[in-house]
Amino acid sequence: MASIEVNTPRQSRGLPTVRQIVESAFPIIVIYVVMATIYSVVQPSALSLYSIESLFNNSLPLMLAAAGATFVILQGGFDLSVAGIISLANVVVAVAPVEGPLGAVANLAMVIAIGLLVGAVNGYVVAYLRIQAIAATLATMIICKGVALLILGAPGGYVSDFMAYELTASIFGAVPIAVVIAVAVMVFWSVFRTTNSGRSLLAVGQDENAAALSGIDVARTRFASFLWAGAFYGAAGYMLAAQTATGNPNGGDPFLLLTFAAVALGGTAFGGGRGGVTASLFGAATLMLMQKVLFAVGVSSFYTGVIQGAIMILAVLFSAFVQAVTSRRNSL
Amino acid sequence: MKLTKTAKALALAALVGAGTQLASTDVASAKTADGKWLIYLSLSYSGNSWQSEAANIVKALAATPPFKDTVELVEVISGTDPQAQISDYESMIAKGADGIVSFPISSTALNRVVQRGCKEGVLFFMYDATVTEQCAYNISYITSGFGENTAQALVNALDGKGKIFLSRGVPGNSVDDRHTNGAMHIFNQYPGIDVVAEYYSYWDDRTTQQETAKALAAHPDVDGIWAQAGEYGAIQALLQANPNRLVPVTGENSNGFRLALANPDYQAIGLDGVSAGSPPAQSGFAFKIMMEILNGTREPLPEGQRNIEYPLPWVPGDAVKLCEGDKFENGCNTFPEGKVPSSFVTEVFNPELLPELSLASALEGKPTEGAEIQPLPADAVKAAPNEPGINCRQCEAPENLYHLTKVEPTVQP
Amino acid sequence: MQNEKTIASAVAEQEDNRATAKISGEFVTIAAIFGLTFAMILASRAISPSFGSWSQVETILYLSSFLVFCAFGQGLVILVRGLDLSIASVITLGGVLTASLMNGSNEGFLYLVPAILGACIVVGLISGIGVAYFRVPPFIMTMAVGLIVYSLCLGFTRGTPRGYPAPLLSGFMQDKFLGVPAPVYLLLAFVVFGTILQSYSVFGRKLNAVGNNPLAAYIAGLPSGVLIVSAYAMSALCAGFTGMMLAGYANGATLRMGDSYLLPSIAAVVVGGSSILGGQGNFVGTVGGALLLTALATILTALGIEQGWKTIMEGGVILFALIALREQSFAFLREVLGKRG
Amino acid sequence: MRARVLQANALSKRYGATVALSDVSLTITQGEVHAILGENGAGKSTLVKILSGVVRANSGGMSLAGEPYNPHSISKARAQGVATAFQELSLIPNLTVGENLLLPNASARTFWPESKSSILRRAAEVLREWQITDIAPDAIVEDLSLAERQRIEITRALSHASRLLILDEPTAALPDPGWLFQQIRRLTARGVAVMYISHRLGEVREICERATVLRNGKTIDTVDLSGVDDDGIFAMMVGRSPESAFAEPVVARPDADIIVDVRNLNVGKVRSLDLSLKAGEIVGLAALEGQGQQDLFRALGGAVKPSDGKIMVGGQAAALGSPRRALRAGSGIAFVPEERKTEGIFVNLTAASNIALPKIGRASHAGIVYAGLEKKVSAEAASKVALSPRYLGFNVGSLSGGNQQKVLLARALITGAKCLVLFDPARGVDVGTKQSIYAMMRDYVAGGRTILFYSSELSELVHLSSRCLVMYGGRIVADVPRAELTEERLLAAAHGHSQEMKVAV
Repeated sequence: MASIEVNTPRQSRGLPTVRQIVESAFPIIVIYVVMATIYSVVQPSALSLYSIESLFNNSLPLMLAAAGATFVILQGGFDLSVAGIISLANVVVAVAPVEGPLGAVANLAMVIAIGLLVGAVNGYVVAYLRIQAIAATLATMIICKGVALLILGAPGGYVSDFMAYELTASIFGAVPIAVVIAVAVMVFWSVFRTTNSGRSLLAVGQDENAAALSGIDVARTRFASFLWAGAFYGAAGYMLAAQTATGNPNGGDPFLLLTFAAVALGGTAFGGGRGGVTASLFGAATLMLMQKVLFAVGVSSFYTGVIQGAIMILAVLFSAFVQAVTSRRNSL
Repeated sequence: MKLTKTAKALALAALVGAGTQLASTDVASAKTADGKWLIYLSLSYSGNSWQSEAANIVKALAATPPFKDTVELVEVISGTDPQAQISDYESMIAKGADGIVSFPISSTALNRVVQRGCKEGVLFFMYDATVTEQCAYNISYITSGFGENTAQALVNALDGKGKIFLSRGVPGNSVDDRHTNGAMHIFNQYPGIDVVAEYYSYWDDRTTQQETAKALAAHPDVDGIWAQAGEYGAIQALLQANPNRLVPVTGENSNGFRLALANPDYQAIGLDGVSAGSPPAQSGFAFKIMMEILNGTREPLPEGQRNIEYPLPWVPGDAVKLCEGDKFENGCNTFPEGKVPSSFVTEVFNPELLPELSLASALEGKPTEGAEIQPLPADAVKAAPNEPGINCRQCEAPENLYHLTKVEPTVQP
Repeated sequence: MQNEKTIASAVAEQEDNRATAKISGEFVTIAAIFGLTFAMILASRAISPSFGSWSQVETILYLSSFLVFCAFGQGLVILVRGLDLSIASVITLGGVLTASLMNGSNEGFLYLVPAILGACIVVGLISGIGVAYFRVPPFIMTMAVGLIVYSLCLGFTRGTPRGYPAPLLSGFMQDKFLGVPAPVYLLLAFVVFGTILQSYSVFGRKLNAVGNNPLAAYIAGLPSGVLIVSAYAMSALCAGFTGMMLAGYANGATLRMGDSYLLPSIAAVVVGGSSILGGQGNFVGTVGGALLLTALATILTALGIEQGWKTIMEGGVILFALIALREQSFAFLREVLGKRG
Repeated sequence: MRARVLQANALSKRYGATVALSDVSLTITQGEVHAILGENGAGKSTLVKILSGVVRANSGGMSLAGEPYNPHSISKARAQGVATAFQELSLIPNLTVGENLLLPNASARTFWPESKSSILRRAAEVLREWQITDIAPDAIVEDLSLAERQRIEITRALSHASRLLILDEPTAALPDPGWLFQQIRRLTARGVAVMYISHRLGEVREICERATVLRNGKTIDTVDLSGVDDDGIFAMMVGRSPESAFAEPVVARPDADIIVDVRNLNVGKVRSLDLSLKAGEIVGLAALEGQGQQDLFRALGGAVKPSDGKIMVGGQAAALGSPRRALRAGSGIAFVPEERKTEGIFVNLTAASNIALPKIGRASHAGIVYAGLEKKVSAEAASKVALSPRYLGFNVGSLSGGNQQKVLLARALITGAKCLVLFDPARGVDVGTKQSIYAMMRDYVAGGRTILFYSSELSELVHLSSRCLVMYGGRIVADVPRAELTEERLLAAAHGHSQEMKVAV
């Protein structure tokens, strides 16, 4: 007989295993908390409800975009269309605002439909025609930007008052809606990852071949990941419109690299298989918080970029360090 | 700094000890603890001559007495992401800024935070680019008719007919949109004018050169180029394609362009045109108005009337005059080659509004030796017309929006 | 016995076909890119009578040379399973240093060129070391390094790049030789050099191996780390060279001169048939991709339609090219070729 | 005559210009265990892929229990009762055993996911049904040994196979097929048919009744195994009669130089290990799965850093931090790892480039590699492993597994190292290739060099080794000289028993 490594079924409930902690968003949460602490010490007014509200309102579009991109990156793909879809969703909301709470829902439905449509094109081209994702989504990004320019030639338009004011406010005057949305996305992810679709997503990213031989429909899983991504990008464009109260045909451009930086900061591996949406949300929040911290500590001139770049590298090294330390303990 | 050491210690103690709500006590009230105004200079994109000159002018003024002792100026560069500038505005408001003089990245996205800042008593002075939020002051040349005036000048130079290129700015940008609309308003009146290519040059010399080269591949027989900033690149592309032929070019205020306009060799092979467009001096003007309001020597304008027009510089080829010294003196408006880079935007001075400045101010942000801040002339402030999407939101543009101010049509359609 | 012999030779023949089919597949893809580019240039005659002319081809070759230079480096990094997002900043660095250090004089040209390119290589070394030895994902590492380099350029120039490249350099960019712009000859030389380096040199062979299977390369005793670092260094060198050429072309530097090359450099590599996952690629294909993108941009510039539609067409043509150039689209063709052979 | 379960008629499959399968027909009846025999590249894998729904045949038809059978996907095949345990294991490393067993629908509900405990309960039932007691359903697959993973792979197929079970090299990583055979018998008792693919004729004879032999993508014949001897089968598979697989073993002269000397090595599971390899000997290593043999081989090859110990190569102390250093240490150690695909070959390079890589300098002038020169450089090494020169210009990815292995060995030879460290060099390759590999090994040590090799096949160790070491629990527990080498002796030692113990297989 073979050697017996696992003699008794391990206890799976109770405390999370070291592996679970490492694979979770733990390192990036630590980084986030450290930065938040520094920030609130240097600038105590950061703890006021208004500051928190504005910080999260400002961060939410990037957080949603990063959440969406995570779905694609987890299965081993890449999606540049994020910039195009956000711009497109942003201008659509600003050109066709519908008043009232129901109007806000109608607008949301519109942008999510747009995101799904573009996502479906991406998914079809990448999963079924087997075009390299980075190139295919570059093309769809360019097309989306063109459509956005046709819809709105220059920044302008306006969004409904409900979106502009209610969606950026706080519930019961205590919890910013942006935070509620972010938490809802985390809850959604924690459920989704245990569904068959969620497992398939991670499995395809881990080992495409093995997943296929296990009976997982790889192409459909890929396709679905682009749909999820598109929907989240649409929502990101929607929240961008709510926050800025206008449309901008170039509104999505800054999101292109920042989204992937956020995902990478969260520790999700490019190439797939490891990581998660929660980590990406914190990655995005960290990037936006960094802007605040840099301002607060007075690094704000020509050399801001030096510090930003250094922090990004250090954050990734820190995550790797945590992983190395904990996995060493794990193997003993 | 607004927040003194004691305040910080207190804040820390409150944070650590009680860990409870610390109301934002440090809102804008008056001057900073050491008796200075806390002014932020907020840039979005930095990295071309125009932006750094505009910033340097403000820095030079802030270092000129008496501002030297009454102003604490902090420069913040946010980058091209509106979210970052929003975040930085928020931080400035939280730090208790008295005023923010800024180049806004977006005419619309910043409105909300600007509005909030106004409520906290912060003065917002936007230069060159504008915001549509009515509580902010917009000091800009945009409404002064760059597009239509240069277009008419080009039409005049072409005698009302010919193939032209439009070298535009950034797609989806409201300033580019305004300039182009003005220009097209003129071009459309002349059936003889044929816009054969239209491309975006991102207000950058090198991009203009490449894009113009591409357009020239299709239309080597072009008769004229209407350009926004980056115009010097268009001339280089023309020379590259054919060193023996130039065509009329209108553009903005780079020193290289003005030197080219005055170059007899170039004139001989067909160059003609006018240099107009965005002057970096707007930033200094904005800063001085803001300081006068803060110091109480000038009445704040009522909301809705805070759009101030900066006069459009206008230098046709025959009006180019080289400066001997480091200032615009005796009507000169261009620096000799070698003194400044060709991309240097010459409109950094204004003898009436900004007599304090010299070349060192624009290039390095240094105050001029012996200069003191002079009060603005009484008639300095000229209201700008409403332009929806530029400096107001739901408003009507005047009917004569595109009327010509600098040039008369010499040919009829 | 007779029967067995036929089987054996049949097997041999099958396998021979397999190998030749593979080669012809790559060849067909590359030929198709050039064919598509050529067809597009011919078709553009409908837009303007000056199109389809030699002078248009000249312009496309001239303008594409910048993209070809930096796409070569990008291709090497992609070959070793990386991605270089710092090239925009390094192009700027090369341009800014060229303008400010040469300062419009030919003096010291011969040592300034290596010094400037050396500075760019240092940037690449840093990226490469971060990726190869500290295991920072290439995406983050190169993006962060790009941010840092850009920021340093900004600080170094205080926002205003000064100076001019040496007249030798700007003169070269203006020169014509036998009626053809001198940089076109440089482009041709570079393509030959790049192809040899990537596909036929010892260095290229080792890079291919590392990109193909990093673990196997390690086990086989290749210095993977050194090779990966050198790919990033080459990329930075190429980007710096691009910046230098651009400064010569524009007779000066701007701080955003590299921005418009980042995504196209990746697109050129991928459209050219290389795998973004590394280990497979051919520089001639990349050159085809760069020419395709430049020709497309040239044609769109001259097209009198709204910018929105132009943008949509740009994306549409890229998507079409990707779908048309994928291997499966040639399956039929190859089958025919295979049967004949 | 029992009822037919699977009937395949004239199946053909082409990949581009390559014909992988042409005109293959076979019939499998209820409750039968049917072997598929053939060399590498004979078309077995393609047949498996067609039957399990991974690829579809270009022509030909299949029927399953009388119904037309033409699955588009693994799931469709499973739905019709056909399940496969693949040779390249198809488990997702970072999921639990339970989740893997139940994939693709680990959660039984569509909208709201099933709780983890409920999934584990269902998985535990599956494990219990197929008599796996030593693997916990919530263990993560990547923590399992290769043998354990193989059993999970097989269990998953068992649980889905209601008509036909396909086992592709199921014992490649299983040291003991006892459990597997027991499960196969339980399954066939229910009338399920089993298709069994293995290189190990002994096993095939034990469990199978009939065998279909494939050669060059064609069916040669279906035979009753009791009616043919091994030589007959070999002749059908290879198309010629066999030579003796094992020639006279080599033994080192007692006064031969010591090439590699290892003292007090600690690495991974290896505990204070001493080892010396002399010129002219082939040293075998026997061990059960997971006794530290991987760690030992990887340390010698430089792929992992030892935590402690001293290694002398060719009389010089060597710090083997990396494979590069191992190759350069003293007279050099060349390592051929077990994972051919992930650690060995470069699929996009030609065979010649793969082989010549360590000596690429010799195939180039002034930094430029010449294809002709490269072929010339690699040809000598290729001939030593009997790799046909025809293949040198082919991309390695398009070669069969056996030829890929030859390429790898040729690359190790070309380094000029005086010591080869081979981990299971003949695993999963066909008889012809095995012979070439054995011949190469003998030839190699005859030139005053040395080989350390591990094998999962005891017969290989017995016939090839000059002496054989046995590892257990990270230590070498026996050094069996040539004269005493028997499979029983090795097996006993490998279990940590003294040599008198009887071991039931």
